[in-house]
Amino acid sequence: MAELTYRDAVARGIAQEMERDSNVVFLGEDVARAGGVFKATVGLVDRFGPLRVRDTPISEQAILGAAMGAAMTGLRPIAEIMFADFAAVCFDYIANEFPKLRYMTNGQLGCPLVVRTGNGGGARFGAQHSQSIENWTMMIPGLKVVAPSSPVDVVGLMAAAVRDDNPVIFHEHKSLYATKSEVPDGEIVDTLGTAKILRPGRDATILALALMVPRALAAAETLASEHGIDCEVIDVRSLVPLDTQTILNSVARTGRLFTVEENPRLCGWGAEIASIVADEAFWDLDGPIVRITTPHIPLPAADHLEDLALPSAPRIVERIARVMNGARR
Amino acid sequence: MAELTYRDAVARGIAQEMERDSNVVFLGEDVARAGGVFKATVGLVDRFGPLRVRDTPISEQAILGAAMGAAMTGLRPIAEIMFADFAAVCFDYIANEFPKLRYMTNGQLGCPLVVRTGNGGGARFGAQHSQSIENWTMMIPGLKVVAPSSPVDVVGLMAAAVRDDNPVIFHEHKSLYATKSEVPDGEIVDTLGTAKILRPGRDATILALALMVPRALAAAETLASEHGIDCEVIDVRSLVPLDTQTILNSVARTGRLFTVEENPRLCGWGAEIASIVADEAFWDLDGPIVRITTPHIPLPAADHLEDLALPSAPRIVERIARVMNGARR
Amino acid sequence: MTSKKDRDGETALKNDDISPDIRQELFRLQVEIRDCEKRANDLFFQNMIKGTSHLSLGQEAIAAGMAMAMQPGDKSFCTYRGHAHTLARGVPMEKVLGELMLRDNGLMRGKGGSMHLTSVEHGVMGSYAIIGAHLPIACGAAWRAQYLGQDDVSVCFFGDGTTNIGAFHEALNFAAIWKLPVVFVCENNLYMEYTLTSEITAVEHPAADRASAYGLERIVIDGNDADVVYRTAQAAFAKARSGGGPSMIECMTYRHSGHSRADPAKYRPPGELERWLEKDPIKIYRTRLAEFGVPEARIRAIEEESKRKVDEATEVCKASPPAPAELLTTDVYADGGWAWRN
Amino acid sequence: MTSKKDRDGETALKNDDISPDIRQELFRLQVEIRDCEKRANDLFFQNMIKGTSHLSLGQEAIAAGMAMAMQPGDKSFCTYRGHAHTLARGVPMEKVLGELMLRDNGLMRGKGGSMHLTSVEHGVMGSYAIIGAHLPIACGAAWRAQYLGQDDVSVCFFGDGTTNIGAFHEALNFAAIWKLPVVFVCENNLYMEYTLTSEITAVEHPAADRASAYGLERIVIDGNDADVVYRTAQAAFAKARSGGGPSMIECMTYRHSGHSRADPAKYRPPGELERWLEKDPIKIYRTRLAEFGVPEARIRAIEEESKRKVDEATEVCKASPPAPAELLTTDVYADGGWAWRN
Ligand SMILES: Cc1ncc(C[n+]2csc(CCOP(=O)(O)OP(=O)(O)O)c2C)c(N)n1
Ligand SMILES: Cc1ncc(C[n+]2csc(CCOP(=O)(O)OP(=O)(O)O)c2C)c(N)n1
Ligand SMILES: [Mg+2]
Ligand SMILES: [Mg+2]
Repeated sequence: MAELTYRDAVARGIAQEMERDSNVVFLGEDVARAGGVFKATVGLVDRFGPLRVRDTPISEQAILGAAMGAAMTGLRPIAEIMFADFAAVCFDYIANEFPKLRYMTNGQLGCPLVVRTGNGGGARFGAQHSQSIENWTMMIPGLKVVAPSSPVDVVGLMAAAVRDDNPVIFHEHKSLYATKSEVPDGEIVDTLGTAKILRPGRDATILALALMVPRALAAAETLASEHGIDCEVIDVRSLVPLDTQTILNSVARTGRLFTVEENPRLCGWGAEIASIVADEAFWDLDGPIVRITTPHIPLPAADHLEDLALPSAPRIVERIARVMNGARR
Repeated sequence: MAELTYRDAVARGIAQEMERDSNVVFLGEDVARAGGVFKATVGLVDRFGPLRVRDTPISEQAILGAAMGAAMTGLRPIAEIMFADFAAVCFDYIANEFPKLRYMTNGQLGCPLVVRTGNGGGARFGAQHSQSIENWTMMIPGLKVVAPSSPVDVVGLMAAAVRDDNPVIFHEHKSLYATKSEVPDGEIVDTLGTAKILRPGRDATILALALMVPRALAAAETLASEHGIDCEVIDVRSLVPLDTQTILNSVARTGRLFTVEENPRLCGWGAEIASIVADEAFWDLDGPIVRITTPHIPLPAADHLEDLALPSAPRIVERIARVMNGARR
Repeated sequence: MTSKKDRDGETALKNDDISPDIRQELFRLQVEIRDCEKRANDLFFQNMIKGTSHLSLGQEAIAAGMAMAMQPGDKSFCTYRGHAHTLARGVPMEKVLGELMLRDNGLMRGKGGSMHLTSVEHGVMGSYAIIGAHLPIACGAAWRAQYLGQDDVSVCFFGDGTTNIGAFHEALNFAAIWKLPVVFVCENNLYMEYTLTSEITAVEHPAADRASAYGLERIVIDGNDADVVYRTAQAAFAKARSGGGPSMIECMTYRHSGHSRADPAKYRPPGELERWLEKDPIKIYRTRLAEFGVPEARIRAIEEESKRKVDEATEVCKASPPAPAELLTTDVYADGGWAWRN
Repeated sequence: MTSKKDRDGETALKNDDISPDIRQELFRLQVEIRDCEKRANDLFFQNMIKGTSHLSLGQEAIAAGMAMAMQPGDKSFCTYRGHAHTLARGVPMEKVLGELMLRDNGLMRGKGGSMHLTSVEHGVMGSYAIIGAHLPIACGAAWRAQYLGQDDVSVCFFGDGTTNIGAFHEALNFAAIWKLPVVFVCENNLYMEYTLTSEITAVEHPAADRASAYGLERIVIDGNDADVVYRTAQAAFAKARSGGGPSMIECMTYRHSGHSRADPAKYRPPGELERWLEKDPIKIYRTRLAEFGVPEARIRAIEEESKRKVDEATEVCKASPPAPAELLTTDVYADGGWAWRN
């Protein structure tokens, strides 16, 4: 058991899988010699050599296309898209190629690969380097989509993603790279499609993802101590497959649902879950489903404005307290 | 007043605006001499000349990038992306450039352009040429998004889109091109952000878009005549801005909401609306919100399979009847 | 039997650089592709084929010459205009026509359709319908061969219009810097869908005139002469297999029909089709066989056998049902199903 | 005063092809950019600048030479490494530094940040942070000029690493076929972020060696000599203005600091920086001015004036508040607000 940063957990997860399977290869811009612009892949090229850990040109389409061609024919590539926003320049592979290959070929070909992205805001990088794009990938049938919030989840979900026979989009959160926590020694393999109840609670269910998880947890503490509202906090972790059981069971117990989403509002993952709950758990609900999201705007660069944009613990507290008090009227 | 096809309405709408404003220009692959692969722009180059109606190479990024540069500096371009699926190869402009320009420049620059896409399924074109991508665009802050269902709406919303000072994504439905209806003579200018109640009803609200509109209307007739369920059918028409008033008012009257979406389920436009209603109209609801969508799969090419995939009038009837009868238990 | 001058005007090559058996195979392939594509065309007009379809009528020499130079294990990456390349790798006609007709007996049981023909067992690693996408994908397959020390070559077919899309550029550079065993084959049939590629391209030869931008040799060949294609392919594949890296070959050709089913090709200048019909690859090759002493009876036998095969395949397809409804939701994910939730 | 040989080894040009006034302006611009960028660097380390920032230290001659050849109305399209080009068009330092410091007095009041500097009134039509995106956008601005019969030129700056992305290819072809009045300026500083561009590019000169793929002339110049840049720019702009179409100019240069704030640039081979410091554009130009007889006192005055300006600008920025919170939701849409619903 050692303390590990989220950043180092990325390298550890990749290394664990490269050690196990020589078909696992890794490519991206500045990922090898420089160890990645977020320093999340430091040491990999020294350990596994420049034929398995490869620096590429600034050619995101070639990176993802090459990963796909290699995946189709026997390798298990991991590809880095440095900032998640750049998924837009290679979106054809994400939306039209990876996820449709198996279906279109009636199962003749598969695409077992992982795309890692530096997702999310908080680093004052402005509108084109700060987006939360989970829903860009969640909306596409045929992909799996995960977004870990802690170092141990990074390692375990990375392993699960690499071992999965489907294309998996692995959203790392830029503003979590420096966070630390205990990670057990030895091999860690988690399971895709499982949410985690991080804090049990009776009064309301809060769903959160990635950077929003620590904020939701902090908010829950305040809600309990200052407002007497006991929230269950669930880290959704995996958007596809989606652990609807854990979510629906929780709502059945609490009767209330809040989502905390970093994405701009429209068509965020919380919308999908809200629609599932409003259908399948309607009679369990004791009040409105409320989504707490970044407003539907591009992100500003300025620190104080960006802080206003992303859901913060105080905003979560304020909103949930207001709604829950209203509900008791 | 004359009968016009949806296809011809596209050319009429564009022509109306090109006639009015010489800054309106139009570009895309095979749009000029050939009149478009869907023949929706026949005659424009003869009328407005090859400097205003331009054939381009197969370079979707250049098409949208050039449209943006022209829009920023004074023109009002209309760009065609032949099949909506190809939005993926130029998604950077749709997601990162058009919609963020005004915000990032603090209002110094704007991007008044229209992107037309041939959207949707039903033509047996397979997984890469049949997608409904409304949510790819709805989820991006800074865009406006429309998807007309009838010839008259095509003309009027095209005019509104061209006159709008924002980037507007205009989703034409491939399977509607051949449909016909009466269109008044003379200039037609509609309003973005307005839904239309096409059939008033008391028991439930059905929201639909584009190809799903005629199917929802047909289903509503059957529901009324065979099941005694009187549905209000709303053509959403504009996803951004979203006419939440019309929707919320309708739900307040009927107490029940169904969406009929052609998109694969996850994060479709119906999810967003469901989440709005589950929050703001929760106390108006008399039962679950139910979404009728294409299953979350890539689309098959085979006709009988594609017909099974897209929501059909009988499937809409079956689902709504079952849910509404259950609700009355 | 005299030695022949190649169409591209190069030094005469003796007959014995290509064996009589191979020549007959090259002919057989071209004839079978032609007949099968023509049948596809007929089936459209009988409304037995729904959706779209893109024929290679007139372009058969490229598919035949390339496939003949491939070895088992080599990988073909095709476009929506991929029937010819699929057949050329030995995929049975009924599997191709069945897919075009969206029947259960088709290569993908109707789930993919005419634009996505795939037969992994024959090395056909998919047909891609988004322009340019498969060039990087072919690079990836070649990267796998290089990484695992396997000696197969990835061959990527695309059209002249495809040379103006970004993925083309990224793939060529990628292949060059990693010295990948991939061969890019541009079938220059002059047109994108309805627009002349020369009208929207900065250079005359949209692929070859850009080869130097990737440190590659400029190669333009007569794509209607199967021998020329075959020889050029052999050289490129040998180079790829020996670690010499990628090649790009621009094959000049012409499609006899419209871009797709929907296109009557009215945009062509008068006389253009007729000029190209004179250079019909099958006509050229039939004459060649005769000149090299293949008896007319043997040629006829090949032609008749081809027609018989097409007829048989058509009957099989017509008798085949559509795929069962359950197929709608199979093979979205690797577990065989489509579940996105528990 | 003797005539000088250009750094690029071309025939000697007499002093009088560039006037003394212009030479002093070229010097002033370079010095001011240098001082302002250095100040930005200092402000980082005082934690007065949050987020990222990409300096042009060492690349000033390109910004100065290009801007000096531009006319009012010409349009600059920059990247995240765009401070230099923004300053070169006459944007006040305090507006640039204010934006880097994310203050209310910044060009975009802190909403855009250092990667997106924009000043339409000075012809700076945005700075773009997704590699390659602005090349097609610059084409569009040039298309507008052509369509409306306006005679401004669009100038698009980008780096060596940018030449391997798809949008580069699409834009160059587009500009060529439409003969657009656009000038593409590749600042080849040898590196993408931390990787040598030569290691991942198929040709030696990533821009110029690809010019022929678009029917353009191959142009490589010494990007550290403002005179060379200025002369080359003048020729390219004149060509663009007279309907002669696009040019691409590859300027060889070097960045003295790391890629961005976060980068100490440890990946450089020893001695590389030192060799390039000898070719420091400002050092070169200072010597040149002296050789052409500009008195040392005049040179000093320019240098001191620059320092004063930077100090003043810094004070203005430090005194400026952050933008008011209301700005968060302004200017998403053209009506000034962000409403996506009624
Ligand atoms: C990204 C993208 N843009 C446009 C299309 C539509 N489209 C299909 S085929 C085609 C023409 C391709 O021309 P070429 O590359 O010459 O191939 P050919 O059809 O002549 O074999 C176009 C524009 C597409 N499929 N994908
Ligand atoms: C599409 C995309 N991919 C990657 C990046 C990350 N990135 C930012 S700058 C840069 C290097 C660019 O190198 P070059 O074009 O030489 O410009 P320079 O920074 O040297 O001026 C990279 C890879 C990006 N911004 N956009
Ligand atoms: Mg072609
Ligand atoms: Mg560089």
